[in-house]
Amino acid sequence: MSAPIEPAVRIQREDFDLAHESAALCAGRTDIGALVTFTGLCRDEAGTLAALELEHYPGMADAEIRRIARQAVERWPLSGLRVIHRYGKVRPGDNIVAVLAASRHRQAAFDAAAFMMDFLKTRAPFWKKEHRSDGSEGGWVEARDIDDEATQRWREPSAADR
Amino acid sequence: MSAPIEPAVRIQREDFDLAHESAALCAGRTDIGALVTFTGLCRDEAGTLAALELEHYPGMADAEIRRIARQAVERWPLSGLRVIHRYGKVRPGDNIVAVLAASRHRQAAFDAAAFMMDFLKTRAPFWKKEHRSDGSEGGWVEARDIDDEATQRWREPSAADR
Amino acid sequence: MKLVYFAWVRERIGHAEEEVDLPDDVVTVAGLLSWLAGRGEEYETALKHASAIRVAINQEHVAHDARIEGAREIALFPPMTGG
Amino acid sequence: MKLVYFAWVRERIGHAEEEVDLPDDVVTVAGLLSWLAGRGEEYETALKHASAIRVAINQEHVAHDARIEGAREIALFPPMTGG
Repeated sequence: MSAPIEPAVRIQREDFDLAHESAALCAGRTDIGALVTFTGLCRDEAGTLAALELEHYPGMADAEIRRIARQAVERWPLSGLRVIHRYGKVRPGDNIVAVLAASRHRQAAFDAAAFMMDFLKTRAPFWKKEHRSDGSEGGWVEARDIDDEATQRWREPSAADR
Repeated sequence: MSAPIEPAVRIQREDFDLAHESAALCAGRTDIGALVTFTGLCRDEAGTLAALELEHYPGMADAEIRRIARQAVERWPLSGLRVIHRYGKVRPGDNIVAVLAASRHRQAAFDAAAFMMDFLKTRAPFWKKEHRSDGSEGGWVEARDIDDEATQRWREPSAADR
Repeated sequence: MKLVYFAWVRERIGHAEEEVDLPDDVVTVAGLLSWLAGRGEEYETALKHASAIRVAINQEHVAHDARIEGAREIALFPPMTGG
Repeated sequence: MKLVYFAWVRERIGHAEEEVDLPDDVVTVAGLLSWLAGRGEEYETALKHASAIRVAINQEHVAHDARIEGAREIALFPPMTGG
């Protein structure tokens, strides 16, 4: 196994373009057999949400996601890993977060992307506040226990997940 | 849980554009919180491959992938599922297959995409033949036992995977 | 009955499809494979590791003990390597 | 020492950051939380469920029993809901 690659992490207000990010990750390479992308979007099933305000801890958001990403590239043989997380106001249907993981084979790419999202959800310093369509404040989104539980499955050595 | 959605399946010689497929899957929707895409690409780490020839069983390729996709939409609460598999000649770095799975939450999207790929690898009637850069025939790619084993993990009720 | 072949099964047999009239005593996939293997050297070579051959009847995977009555199209091919 | 607050911790305390001089007997995160809670009603409200408060020292997560000596910046915030 070759040395872990350097993950790319960006924290930004602007939207991102998954196609552009995928192309940048794979450009000119013939050692990538599998690319898994995860995109997290702003949902509004009830039709009552005007926007989500994403607050973050500047500096730590980037540092913490890099710490998680470094664990991922040490654990799986990745050819590329890229994470983008937005802050500021997003509207229903808008992108919030993207993880792209590339590898020779699919299982490493799937596992690394899922691992990144599980830890990003519970450790990256971002908080969502709802703004309702009727002008009222919807309050802060509450953390879900299921997200903490999801991180537990990565405690085993990675060979046991295969 | 609402009725399973209708998966979109395409078997085609032409390349596909992941960004276009993602946009089509998510257009005008605010009930999608997670989109997972898998792209399988033609690899050539040794630098000896000129192309892969993808042979397929017309009719059955489409029917079999639809059968797998119907299992996925019955098993997970998906908002969208799209599968594209190419046939004909592909070169190193080219796309071969894409799976896009959208859901409210990430675990269903990750699981459905991984499930599709595991069964597609072992059940969809496609075969790869190598053409070498030196003009010689590289022979038929052999099936990997690890791909058969990967399908076994889906035998348990899906709740046990979470 | 129509038989179709793919990948190295097709290459070794030397053609992609054919119509055959099966004897009455060929009633399962396994029976079909051994009957075919007796039709000549190219069939024998293609089918010599019979357990490695995958079979579809009317475009659906079947096991080697499946009955073939009612089949319109039977396909023989190696383990799949798509994706 | 610089304290920074986020999300509803920030809203309840009423400001995003401040400089504080800690008494010598405040040596752990838990000690800091209870000292802060005694600084006024807004702090008491913000920190009343102390176990729900997450803490970072110098931009790294720490547990409530962590020692705070050497900290340049301590952040208090609710459980995270990014991603």
